[in-house]
Amino acid sequence: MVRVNASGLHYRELNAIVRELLDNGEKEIELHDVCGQRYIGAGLSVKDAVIRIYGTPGNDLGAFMNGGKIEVFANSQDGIGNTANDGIIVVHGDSGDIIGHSMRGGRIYVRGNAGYRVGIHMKSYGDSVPVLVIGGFVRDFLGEYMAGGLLIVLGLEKDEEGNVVGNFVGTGMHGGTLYIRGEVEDYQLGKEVKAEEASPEDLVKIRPYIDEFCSFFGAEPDEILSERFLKLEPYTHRPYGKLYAY
Amino acid sequence: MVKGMRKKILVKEEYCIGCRLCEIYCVTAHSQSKNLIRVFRYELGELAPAVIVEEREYTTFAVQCRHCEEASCVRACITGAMHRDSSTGAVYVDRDKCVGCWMCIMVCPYGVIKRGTGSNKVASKCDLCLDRELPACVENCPNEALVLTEVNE
Amino acid sequence: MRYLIIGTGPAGIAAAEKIRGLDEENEILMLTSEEIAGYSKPLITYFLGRKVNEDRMFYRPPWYFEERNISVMTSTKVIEVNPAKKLVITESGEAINYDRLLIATGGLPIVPEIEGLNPSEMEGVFTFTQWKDSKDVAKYITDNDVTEAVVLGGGLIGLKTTEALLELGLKVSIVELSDRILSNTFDKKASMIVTSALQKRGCNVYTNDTIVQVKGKKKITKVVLKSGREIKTKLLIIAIGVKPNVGFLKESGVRVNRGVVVNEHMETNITDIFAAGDCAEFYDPRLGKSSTIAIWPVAFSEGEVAGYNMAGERVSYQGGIPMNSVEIAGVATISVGNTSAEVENVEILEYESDKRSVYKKLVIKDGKLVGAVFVGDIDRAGIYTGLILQKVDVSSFKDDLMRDDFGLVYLPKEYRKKLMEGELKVWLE
Amino acid sequence: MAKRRSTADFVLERDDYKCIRCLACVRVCSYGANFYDERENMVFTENRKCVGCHFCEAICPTEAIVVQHNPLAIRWNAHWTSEVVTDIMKQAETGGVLLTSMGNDKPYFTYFDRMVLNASQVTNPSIDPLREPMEIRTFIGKKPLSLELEESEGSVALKTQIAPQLKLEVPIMFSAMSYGSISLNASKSLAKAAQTVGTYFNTGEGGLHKDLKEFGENMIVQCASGRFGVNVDYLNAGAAVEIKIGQGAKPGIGGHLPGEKVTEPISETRMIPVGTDAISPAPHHDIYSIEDLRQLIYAIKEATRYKKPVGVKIAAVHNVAPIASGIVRAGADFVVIDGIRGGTGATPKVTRDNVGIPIELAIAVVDKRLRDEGIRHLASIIVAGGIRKSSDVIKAIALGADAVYIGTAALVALGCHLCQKCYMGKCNWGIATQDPKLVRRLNPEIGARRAANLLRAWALEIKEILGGMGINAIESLRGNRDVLRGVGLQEHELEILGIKPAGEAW
Amino acid sequence: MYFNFTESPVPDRDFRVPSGCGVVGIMHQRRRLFSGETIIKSIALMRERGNGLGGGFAAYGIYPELKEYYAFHMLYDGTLEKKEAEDFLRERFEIVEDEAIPTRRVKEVKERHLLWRYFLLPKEEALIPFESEEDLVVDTVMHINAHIKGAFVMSSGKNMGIFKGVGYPEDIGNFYRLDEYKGYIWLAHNRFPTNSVGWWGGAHPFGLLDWAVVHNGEISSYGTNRRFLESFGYRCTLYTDTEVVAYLVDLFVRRFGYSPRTTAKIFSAPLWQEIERMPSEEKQVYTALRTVYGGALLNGPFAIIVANSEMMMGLNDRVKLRPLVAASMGDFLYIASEESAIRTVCPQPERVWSPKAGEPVIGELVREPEVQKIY
Repeated sequence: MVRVNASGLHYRELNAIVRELLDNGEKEIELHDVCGQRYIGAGLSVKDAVIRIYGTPGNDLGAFMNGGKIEVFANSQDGIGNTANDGIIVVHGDSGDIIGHSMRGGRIYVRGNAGYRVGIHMKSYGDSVPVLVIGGFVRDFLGEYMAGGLLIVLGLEKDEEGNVVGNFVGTGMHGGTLYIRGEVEDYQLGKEVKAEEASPEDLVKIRPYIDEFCSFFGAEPDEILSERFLKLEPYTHRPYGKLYAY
Repeated sequence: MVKGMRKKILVKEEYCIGCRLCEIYCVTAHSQSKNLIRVFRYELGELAPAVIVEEREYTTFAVQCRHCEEASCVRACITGAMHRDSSTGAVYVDRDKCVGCWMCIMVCPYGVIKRGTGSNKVASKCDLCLDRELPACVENCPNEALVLTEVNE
Repeated sequence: MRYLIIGTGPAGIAAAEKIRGLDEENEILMLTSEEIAGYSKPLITYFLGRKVNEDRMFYRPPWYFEERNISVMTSTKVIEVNPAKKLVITESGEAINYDRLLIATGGLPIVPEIEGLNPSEMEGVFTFTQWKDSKDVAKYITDNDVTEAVVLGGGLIGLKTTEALLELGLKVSIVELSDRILSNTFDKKASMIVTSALQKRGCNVYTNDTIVQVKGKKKITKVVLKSGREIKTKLLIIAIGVKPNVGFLKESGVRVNRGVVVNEHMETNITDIFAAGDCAEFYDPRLGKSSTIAIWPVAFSEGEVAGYNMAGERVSYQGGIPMNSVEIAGVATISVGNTSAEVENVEILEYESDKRSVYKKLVIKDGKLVGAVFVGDIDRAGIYTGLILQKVDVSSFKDDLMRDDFGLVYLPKEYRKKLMEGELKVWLE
Repeated sequence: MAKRRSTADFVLERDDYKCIRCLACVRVCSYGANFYDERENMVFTENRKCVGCHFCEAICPTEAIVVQHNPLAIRWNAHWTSEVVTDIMKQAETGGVLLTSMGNDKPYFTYFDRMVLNASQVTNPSIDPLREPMEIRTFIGKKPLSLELEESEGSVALKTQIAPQLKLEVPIMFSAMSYGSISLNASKSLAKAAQTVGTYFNTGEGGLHKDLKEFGENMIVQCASGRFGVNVDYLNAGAAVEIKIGQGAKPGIGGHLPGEKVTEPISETRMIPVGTDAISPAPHHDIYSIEDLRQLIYAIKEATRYKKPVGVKIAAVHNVAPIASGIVRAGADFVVIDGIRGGTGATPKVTRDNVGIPIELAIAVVDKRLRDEGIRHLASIIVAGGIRKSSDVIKAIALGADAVYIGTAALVALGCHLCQKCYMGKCNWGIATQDPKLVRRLNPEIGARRAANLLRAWALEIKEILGGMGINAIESLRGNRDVLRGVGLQEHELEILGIKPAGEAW
Repeated sequence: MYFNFTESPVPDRDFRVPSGCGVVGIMHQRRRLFSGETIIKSIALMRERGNGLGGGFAAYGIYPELKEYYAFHMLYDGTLEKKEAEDFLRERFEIVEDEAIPTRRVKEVKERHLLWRYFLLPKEEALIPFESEEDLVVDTVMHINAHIKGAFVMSSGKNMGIFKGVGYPEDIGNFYRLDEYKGYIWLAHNRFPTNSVGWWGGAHPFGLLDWAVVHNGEISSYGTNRRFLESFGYRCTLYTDTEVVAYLVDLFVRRFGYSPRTTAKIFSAPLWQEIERMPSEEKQVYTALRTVYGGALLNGPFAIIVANSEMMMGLNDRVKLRPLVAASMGDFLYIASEESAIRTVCPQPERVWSPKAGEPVIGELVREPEVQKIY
């Protein structure tokens, strides 16, 4: 295990240090006094590496990540896991906007709340199915353009109006599945999605991720699963098939 | 066994577009007039292409005599009509010698020897158009799915 | 060093060609008991039928041997081989030494025991395996105004001879012991098509029958069949098959079963003595049995293998299969491999078109094609031969095999690719 | 009669004397326009199905076929053109957005054709490019303003670290065309040509097919809003990364590859399931502002360890100059500007025909703006959008570009006849299609040879012109607007282009 | 900046005049002063290379008593312009001395201008916005030449001066009474402009600070070079391709501190194929130089002689399209368009050679006890 004091380091310096450590075979890195440094763990591909971050990391944490684990012991900012392919990001706090953008694999767990466009254009391919679990509430455009993967909002905390999600949930969605624990009004949904109550089989499907969430943040899986979950899926994989004149 | 360079037509089946132009150019090259339109109008009955175009769904390719190094047809020929030309390395059929026993058809694993049509009922096959710079099928293949190569033996 | 080859048939010539291709230096000497070397035996029926003139009889032209520095001694019959001294003794008492010897003496016609028949004494009775036979028959027909003939044996030679006699305008009767003509290679349907084509041309075909008696004093006048039928004839051709011509090896120590037993390199049990063609019996180590397949391509291939090995290049023979192509009474036919349905566990695919007189049959065993018959439409038959020889598993495209447009495009891509790139070697490896 | 049959755009004429009934035309038409009547033993054409791609004409062995415009498709009218009327009919029928393909075909001014080049006469010698050195090698990437050198007795050492560069043997690259919008054989053709000539091709936003990996050293990988096939391996697979913000044929809008075109291999490269729509959002949803662009640029630089130039492609729009300036200041190593004539596999016609500005003006203003701001060296300028010939390349470079991208011209080299029906996926030439029957029509060996030939020919012509100007290195042409003169341009246009009218001396 | 050609006061200043020429440079590498007669004789031999539309000289070491001050040689259309320029000069400099440039009446030279020289000392307060004194001078020259109509700075260096005008150079030399000056470096130029009108300011040498350039040929890359210089704050106002050479030399040698040799390698960059053959480190340097300074590559045919108080350098283009001959005799270094121009003043030089394309001939002052350097 190597500790790095990030205080006063520019992100290029910090990330260069992290990369060098990883290149030299280091598997466990602790970054202390992080404050705003961007792109930590960008392109991380070492499957068994762990980066623990103390302090608030900058945007695009774990962008293009392809393996390994990043754990943030604070809030995180925008764009975590941007276009990630694999790996795990765990945030012991809130997160910002567009987290998990275009993610194609890997898992992101946020204990608290997240911002706008969470999981936008998430997609899946073959065996790789991205999973994004938010403990609290999220803002508008959850799962916009979503093309694959699994997005779970637990609603352990509710927003100012008492909602767990904002408006335009799943607008343009054409793949993947959204699970929301709590109530969602019709007007909150995008026109491309249909909502129904999650079946017991669905709950079995998401159970491992709830378990993992709880293992990080210390909640009780059964308690979480005891409440009603909504399942949102797109009507079609081809939302814009009839838009054009040939 | 002939040693040295031997011309060979490579068949790149992934690029054959199935237009069958090789057939008509083959026929024309072996016609009297050597003119496509005249062949179509006056000579077609007596001629058959020595190239065979096979088609199945989107896969198509043209195949003609491979002029095998160890040619089964030469082995099986009872008259010596089917022979390998020592200067070009190509396998020819001497139409005067052939008696039409079809032993060659029986053994050719490519199925590219035909029974002659019309009055000439002897074995008929690709002669590599050795009187031309390029075989007619190769020269006129619009997608270079047929390519003349030289193999060193 | 001298390579000595007894026999100038396809096996002998193929061997000589191969040797010369690999060894330009050493002497090659070929012996034949016949007066002429380099002619093609299968053409003797065509010669009789006047489809082929004397010039075109030569499979390899007379100057061919000289050009390749191959010596030929004609009218030289070998009567003994002495491996200890590496000598062969000819009928005239000449002793010819060799360093490597190839026995490619081919076959001798089988003459059955028939009452009243002593071929050497009775005129008008012929076997038909040499050019001389063909010339003799032709002369006999002319000299005696022969208009009708009987052919004993409905096999390949018999039918080809029949074809020639029909060409000459004779009325021919075929007598065949089994239930159908071409019984070795054809099933009933195929035989029927050929039979009816023959009948259409005025030919009589007597099956399940044989000749039990030959009548006539100096010249034959009549044959009596087992069924009691009597046929007047001035000409009887005996064409019931051949046997390996190996009598001269009795004292040599060369192992002979039916033919000279050879391994995959065409070697006999005695060093430097090889055998190939109709006189040889190939012991296939993979099958654990030996057989003689008396057909041209097999003889030629065996000759090549012998040639390779005699010249010092180690090449193995893959083993041949019976096959034949013959056009009888205007019907083209091809049969390849094991075509009988009687074998166990085989699957038969058939195609028949009365209108076109077309019949096709494929025999599949253990997922592999083992035999094929084509009558009337023989186009692209060789593709099937290839599949048989290469032992390709055809299960995946079995349903396509009988398609009208069946061709290479239906073969598995890998096999086709190898085939197109010329990687496959048929016959030899 | 509200519902009517559409009028044929083309008429196919077949000379029956020359037609030998080989039926090649019948076999090859993917639109099924040609057919054979066995009873009449004649070949006919259903003109309405003909898209004017000329494939049958090209394949006909006896030149029996001529494809012509239908001269009387609609009564002639300068305002209500045949195109306008046909479009209205289509929309009345379907209620949909009109789709089209390839670049803008409207008769907007082509400024390239209104600019003439200079040549040496007497006062300086022309150079014979066939025998004397003529250098057109070009480097793309960020350059320092000046170099720090360490000079000692007779030797010079470099202290400045030069940012990663792309080395172009000809200042022409193949612009982004995804596998999906074009066939794999088309991609392979361009990749191989780029390798042969020593330049680059661009994957477009379709991800990377495994067969193209071997061309990595000559490849620019694109990262677009859909992020299809984008992962860290992809970013590192090429020699440079291009972030696509916009495209000349469709500025400001996204796009999508319809699910039916997402076949097995396409799904593999795009990394999405077979049959689902591949939607490229209009914006990158992680870029809502210029500082977000900087964020993505540096995310990619971090992920590729600062080893590759990262560029940004935009469509040329009215405020292209300040945008380009912003992009350079955001850290891009090259800026790609795609003009209004830029091509595409599919775009709404209304966008293609009406949005954007001509590339010539865009080059001039961007180059000037970057120079005025003293940041021209920070990024190379690559221009695209309707570059048709070597003189366009020369003029673009003289106006200030470092290199050009060609797309349509490259496809024309591969056989494209600009029928503008790419979006139908039935391209007879095997270019804009995924139909295995059609894809095989483009033999990549031929394609590569032809595309490389085109570059070679243009390179020769560029050298010829440079030699005529008495210049033997392309550096001396770059931004050298003195070699350009305008013909028939208005004063303000000349001013924007930064050139004098023809007739004026130095 | 793109220029606005409608505003230019002098009609023939509007054009960049392509010209063919003859050049000579003579240097004594131990600063021995010699009279202008020598170079006049030398340049006069190459009369055929000019057409009487321009001739000029640069001389170093001519003002030893005033060598601390910037000597400005000015060309005025009239007294109004003179006043305007002087007002501007006074804002920035203390005018230590000024006088008319002495001339004599020569019938071949039709004088059109008021010729004046100043010896200037920069004012402290004027220096504040600039990085250096030199930058102040450069800016002043740029300003006068670009913005004060009818005024033109011919030279602006210390202890040196440029004398030029329309006419054959020997007449111009005579006109400026150069036989009365003594210097240790002399440059001369004989001009053959293809434009029918010659302009005094457009004649060579071209100068900035103590740089002087004479040039034979044409810089075909002028447009590119000009734009390159613009990004470093230089304003090309004369539309003579020679000025870019002066500015480029100023940029690389004075501002960047590159050696004359490296600068020459930027101007006449090695071909890519030569660079490919270099050892890797050298290759890296030259690749970088070409890549970064492509805009400074001088293209087209040229032979230039550039000098300052410390050195003189002759250079021609990469494929040697213009002539250049060098010779040395003791401490004298000669560079000229023709060997005969050297032989006429130095009949038996110790060494005569033609420099390779793109290879500079550099003569530097010898600082005792060092040995002289000729590359």
